[in-house]
Amino acid sequence: MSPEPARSTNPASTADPTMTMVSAINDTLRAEMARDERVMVFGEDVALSGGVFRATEGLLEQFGEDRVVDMPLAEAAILGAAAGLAAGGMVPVPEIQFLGFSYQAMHQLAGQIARFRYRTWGRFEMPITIRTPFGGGVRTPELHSDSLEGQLTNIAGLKVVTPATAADAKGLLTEAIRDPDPVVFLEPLRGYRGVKGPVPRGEYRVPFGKARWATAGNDVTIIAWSYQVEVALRAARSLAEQGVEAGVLDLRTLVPLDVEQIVEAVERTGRVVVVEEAVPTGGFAAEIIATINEHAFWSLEAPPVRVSGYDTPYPVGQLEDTYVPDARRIEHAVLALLEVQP
Amino acid sequence: MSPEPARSTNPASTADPTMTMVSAINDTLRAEMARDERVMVFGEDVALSGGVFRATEGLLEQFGEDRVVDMPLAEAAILGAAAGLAAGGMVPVPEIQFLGFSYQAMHQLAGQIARFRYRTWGRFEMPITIRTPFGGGVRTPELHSDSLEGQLTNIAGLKVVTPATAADAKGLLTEAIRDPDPVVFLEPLRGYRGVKGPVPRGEYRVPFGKARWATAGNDVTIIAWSYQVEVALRAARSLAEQGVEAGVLDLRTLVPLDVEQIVEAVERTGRVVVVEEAVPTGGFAAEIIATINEHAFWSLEAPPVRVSGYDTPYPVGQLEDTYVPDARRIEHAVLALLEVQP
Amino acid sequence: MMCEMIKGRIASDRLWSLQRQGQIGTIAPIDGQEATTVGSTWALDPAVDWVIPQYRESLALGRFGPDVLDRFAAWALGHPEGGHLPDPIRVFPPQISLATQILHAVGLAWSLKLRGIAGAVLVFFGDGSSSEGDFYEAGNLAGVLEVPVIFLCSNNGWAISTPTSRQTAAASFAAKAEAFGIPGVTVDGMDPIAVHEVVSAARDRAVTGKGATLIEAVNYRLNAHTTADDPTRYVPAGELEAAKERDPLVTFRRQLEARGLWDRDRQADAERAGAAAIDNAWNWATALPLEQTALFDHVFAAPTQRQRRQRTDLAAYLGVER
Amino acid sequence: MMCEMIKGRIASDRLWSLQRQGQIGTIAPIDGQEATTVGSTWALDPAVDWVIPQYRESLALGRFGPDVLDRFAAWALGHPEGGHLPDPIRVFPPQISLATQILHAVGLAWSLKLRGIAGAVLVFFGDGSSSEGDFYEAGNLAGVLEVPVIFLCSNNGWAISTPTSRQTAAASFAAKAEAFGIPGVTVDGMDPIAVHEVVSAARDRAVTGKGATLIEAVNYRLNAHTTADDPTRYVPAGELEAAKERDPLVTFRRQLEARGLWDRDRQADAERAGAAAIDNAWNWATALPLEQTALFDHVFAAPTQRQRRQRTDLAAYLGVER
Ligand SMILES: Cc1ncc(C[n+]2csc(CCOP(=O)(O)OP(=O)(O)O)c2C)c(N)n1
Ligand SMILES: Cc1ncc(C[n+]2csc(CCOP(=O)(O)OP(=O)(O)O)c2C)c(N)n1
Ligand SMILES: [Mg+2]
Ligand SMILES: [Mg+2]
Repeated sequence: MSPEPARSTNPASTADPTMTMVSAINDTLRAEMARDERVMVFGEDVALSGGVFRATEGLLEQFGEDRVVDMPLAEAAILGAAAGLAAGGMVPVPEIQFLGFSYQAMHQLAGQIARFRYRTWGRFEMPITIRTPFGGGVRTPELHSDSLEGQLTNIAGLKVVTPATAADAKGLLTEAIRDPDPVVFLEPLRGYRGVKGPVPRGEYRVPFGKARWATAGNDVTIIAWSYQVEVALRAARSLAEQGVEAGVLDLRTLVPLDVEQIVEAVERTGRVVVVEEAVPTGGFAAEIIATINEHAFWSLEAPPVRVSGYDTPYPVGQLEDTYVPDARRIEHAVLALLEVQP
Repeated sequence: MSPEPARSTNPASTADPTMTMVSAINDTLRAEMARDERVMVFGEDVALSGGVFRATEGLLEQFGEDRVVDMPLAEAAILGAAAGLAAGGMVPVPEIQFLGFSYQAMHQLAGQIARFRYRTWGRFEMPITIRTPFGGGVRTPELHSDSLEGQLTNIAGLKVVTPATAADAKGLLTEAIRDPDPVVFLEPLRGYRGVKGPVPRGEYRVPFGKARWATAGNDVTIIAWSYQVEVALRAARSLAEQGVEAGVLDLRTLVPLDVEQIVEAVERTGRVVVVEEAVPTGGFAAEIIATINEHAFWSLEAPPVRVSGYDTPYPVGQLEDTYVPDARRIEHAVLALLEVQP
Repeated sequence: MMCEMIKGRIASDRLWSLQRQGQIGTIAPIDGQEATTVGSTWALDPAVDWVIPQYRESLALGRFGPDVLDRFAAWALGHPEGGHLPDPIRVFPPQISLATQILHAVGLAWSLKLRGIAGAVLVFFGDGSSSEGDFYEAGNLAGVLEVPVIFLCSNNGWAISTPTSRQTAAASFAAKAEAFGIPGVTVDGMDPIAVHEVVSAARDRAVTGKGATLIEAVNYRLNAHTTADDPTRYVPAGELEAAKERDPLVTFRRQLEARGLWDRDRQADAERAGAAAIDNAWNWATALPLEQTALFDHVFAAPTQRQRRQRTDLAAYLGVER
Repeated sequence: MMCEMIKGRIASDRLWSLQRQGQIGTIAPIDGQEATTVGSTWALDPAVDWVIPQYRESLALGRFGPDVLDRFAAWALGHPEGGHLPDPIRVFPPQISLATQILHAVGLAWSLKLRGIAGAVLVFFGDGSSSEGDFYEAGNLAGVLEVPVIFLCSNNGWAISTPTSRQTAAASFAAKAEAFGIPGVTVDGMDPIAVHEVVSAARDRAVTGKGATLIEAVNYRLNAHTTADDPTRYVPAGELEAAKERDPLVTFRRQLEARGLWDRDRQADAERAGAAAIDNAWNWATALPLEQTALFDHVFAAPTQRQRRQRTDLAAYLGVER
């Protein structure tokens, strides 16, 4: 499922071991904890059981109960304590079991962690990486699948990171843990085992703010992030069979945003489809379209289009597949967009 | 400071009494509580002291301590209890003392209140109106001035209402309290006493989703809401002196959004400036620009422009005036926009 | 009560195997918590009292009628009707965002008090949920408002893989009532009679205007947290076996038999009835129709113009009637 | 301690009148809470211990050096340097988002424990803040982790216009320690010696690995909530007058004088010193330079490309150097 190396800027080569995203995350946590003893992992069920998705498996055994900690069931406590630990010189890597439960801690995340450096005018930095699964397609109960990028990116002081491949999960998580600022690291539920690919051996960092061409194409640009990159690639493959060359730009990080490559893509293709799983109103796709208007308006040959969820709460299982964008919907949007004549 | 009646669609006539926004709110609460005994007002310091801005003054005396209640200092409790009260048949009008503290209750607001009707598939409705002050310009401490529309509008199931005049404060608050769905009713700090105007006597309702021309103009459209409508009007007056006819469209409600009038304005003027006080990235201005792209792209004579805060937390007092858009910045943006040649 | 406990266990087992067959998503079994759930709800009057469950209890809320199980089956199937318990059933759907329901209970109880209804609200939550701020804010608010609510902490020893020892250092979960100025009681949650007693007492306090009570029912999770969980990874050896000795379906049955109130026939009847109940629920739930455009129903009382447009587009895309 | 208490009051009065002159924004006076603030911090060792205030205490944290008042003056002036207490001053800036600081204190104390530093963290919060979920989550977490933190509830009787009777039905704020499995103590917050004693004991527990303590210091808010508040609207007649009898600046002075440790000269010196301290702080703070483009400093360690562009545009708009 990972982009053909030839067409991809992903430096991982087929010589590298193939891993699922969750094992790449687990390896990276292990490597960073071994490298820097200030790094701590804590959250709900991360230690004894190794995490509900096994992302933290084996860490307790290797690094001990001081650095791998099962916390009481309280998200605000997890993030509020993370802020205090960071002020005390630690490098916290807390887990919020599902992104939807970050709402319980939004006053600590948006109100405190994101502003701590600012309100102390540089004295206390918050090198915190908040790992949390999100996204749909796996029939979870309420609040397990919600995509909240639109809300998180509107919080100044947070970086928002959204890996789409196993290699990027390693490269971006490494970068996130070493970054001196707070990062919300979004892990796609469907990607944990659904995304496999070559992962570079040894130290591997992917800088923030550099998008990646999951596949190239000059007819139209599909902008996506996280698991939707996989979905967009499926659409691109099917479009290719119809002679349409769709490029898929994987943003990798939403904050910071790679405006350069977005602009370059618009200038080259003139037509853009932005894919997100979230509620469209106030979502991040809107920000990308506004950014395109600011920097590449005159290159647009047709109005940028969003393929999103809908203006409803994330629905129950029997409605989920209609809500979450799939390859067919993206393909449909691309073909409609190509019909548009200036 | 209120728009010249001639150019405004505001039905209030100068024959009506002139009021500040806060007294219009106080009167409306009084009227709705008198009209419907299920209506309850509660929050921090709303009863005994009549609210930190006096918005609930006198209600305790008139309606008694069962219906006007000082709550313990806990925002999640205020909104969580509101959900239970609504399920029990009451019509709660809770106050969150400042919008920034809604973060403490985001799991109840976004996770519960906004979804209650949906998750119970229509059994329990949530006729809750959450009144809360927000917005800058008055030298408050942290988290008292933050504009979070970008985040609130991305939460499906919430209506977001933003009055800019004393008359609309009455008409929209009446509508909000009678609306069967949850409404976040945003009251501009600067507007409480800074906005005065005629307020229609007796029952007065302003429907949601109908924007208002604060002032008309065919050269360019300035889209704003809440206190920034006042600021935009100042810019429009100064532009008028330079022969530029700027129309100011007051959205009144962000959800639902009056797409029709936005589209009509873009088709007529071709040039749009969207004003918001918030962090621009992921803000609501981006949504408006995306919406314009979807519905009126071909009418654009120049890329839509945002005049916003900046990608920083809401700053301290000495930096506030630079952060919050003022008439000069709006004017500057309009003049620059008019320079753009297709 | 015995019949309902048996029904709960059978329904739980059935859904468990349906999940294993891939017919439903993750499900949380009730094993070990039947006595707490049934004993407490049997102390309520469905005509005036309310129940707000967490997510395990709905399997054994027969006290409030058979629809509760039907709807729970639909909920497990991911059908939106699963969240709708028809009026006048005084039961909320399962709650996933832990502890939020405890505040809803306080608000609902407050509405009963304001409206002069002589009922009470029973809210269930786990030992883990008691660590959330919402639990404390709810307890504190109930203490101040003196509302008719019964906080029932169903302490099954575990929050997924987190034992109660990692959850709190308090002497007990009941001891937390001190923070609220309300009474706190601990009871054997494996004994339906004992649970029934303390909940009846709490209900009396509630409906006579004496306010809230916190009850800790000590039971044990005799199965995995959910179908997605593997307790052998973290539960200390022997703990489960020891707890099985207290299995309410065994111990309560012995009690009843000793008193000549139960025998193999009754057991067989109860098991048949339980199986029939979950069969009916499953058949009802699987037969529920659903249009994909229903996605937009019940977000608001009336859809916004934007939602109407999205719905129209979706219908066109799916090639269905809107 | 007497000197610092006097300084706190004088600084508070000075800022009050500066606000009245429109030179600064809203400010929360310390009147009545000097003994609690000073008595407790005098039990700490600034070389290893930390203080996390709410928003009233910074006026009297001289135990940690004069910079604290300087920075507080800058904070009151709305200068960003006001939030920066330079290393190695172990004091956090004022906290506005109530109770969030209590969780920060637990995390900070946890880091001390992990790093083997024999220090403690003292965190202040009001009676009102104790109603927030964060307070309970913090207390519960500290109980589980056994970290060196001292929770100091400065109970001044009011949360703006809300009396403690509307805040909780618990027997006392100290009683809430039961919910956390840690000791809870109530002390006369108007008596600096008594406060010093209980905090010293709590600090000993903390640094010897015995964990957290909750202290309720009962004092009284002898002034308005803030410069924006009018207590005559809600404070029952006579309550303030009665409380004034307990004004620590009067009672502690009497104590010291009775023991021959204080006299009019010492009082005059202390008042001069206090006035000088706030004068210096004010002069320092008003002299701080500030470029408007500093708006973008310290959001991140290094600005994003988007922030750099915004900064350049702003500089151009303002016609200044970036
Ligand atoms: C607010 C929130 N945080 C985390 C979760 C994930 N989660 C689901 S069940 C569970 C454990 C709950 O334990 P407990 O309250 O004791 O109930 P039990 O499952 O033992 O019945 C967790 C952490 C959630 N559903 N909601
Ligand atoms: C989370 C949050 N909610 C509400 C407020 C508004 N507010 C500021 S001070 C205050 C009262 C605080 O009372 P208390 O904790 O007793 O401290 P005191 O002012 O009495 O020292 C309130 C409600 C706030 N700052 N933060
Ligand atoms: Mg449990
Ligand atoms: Mg107080």
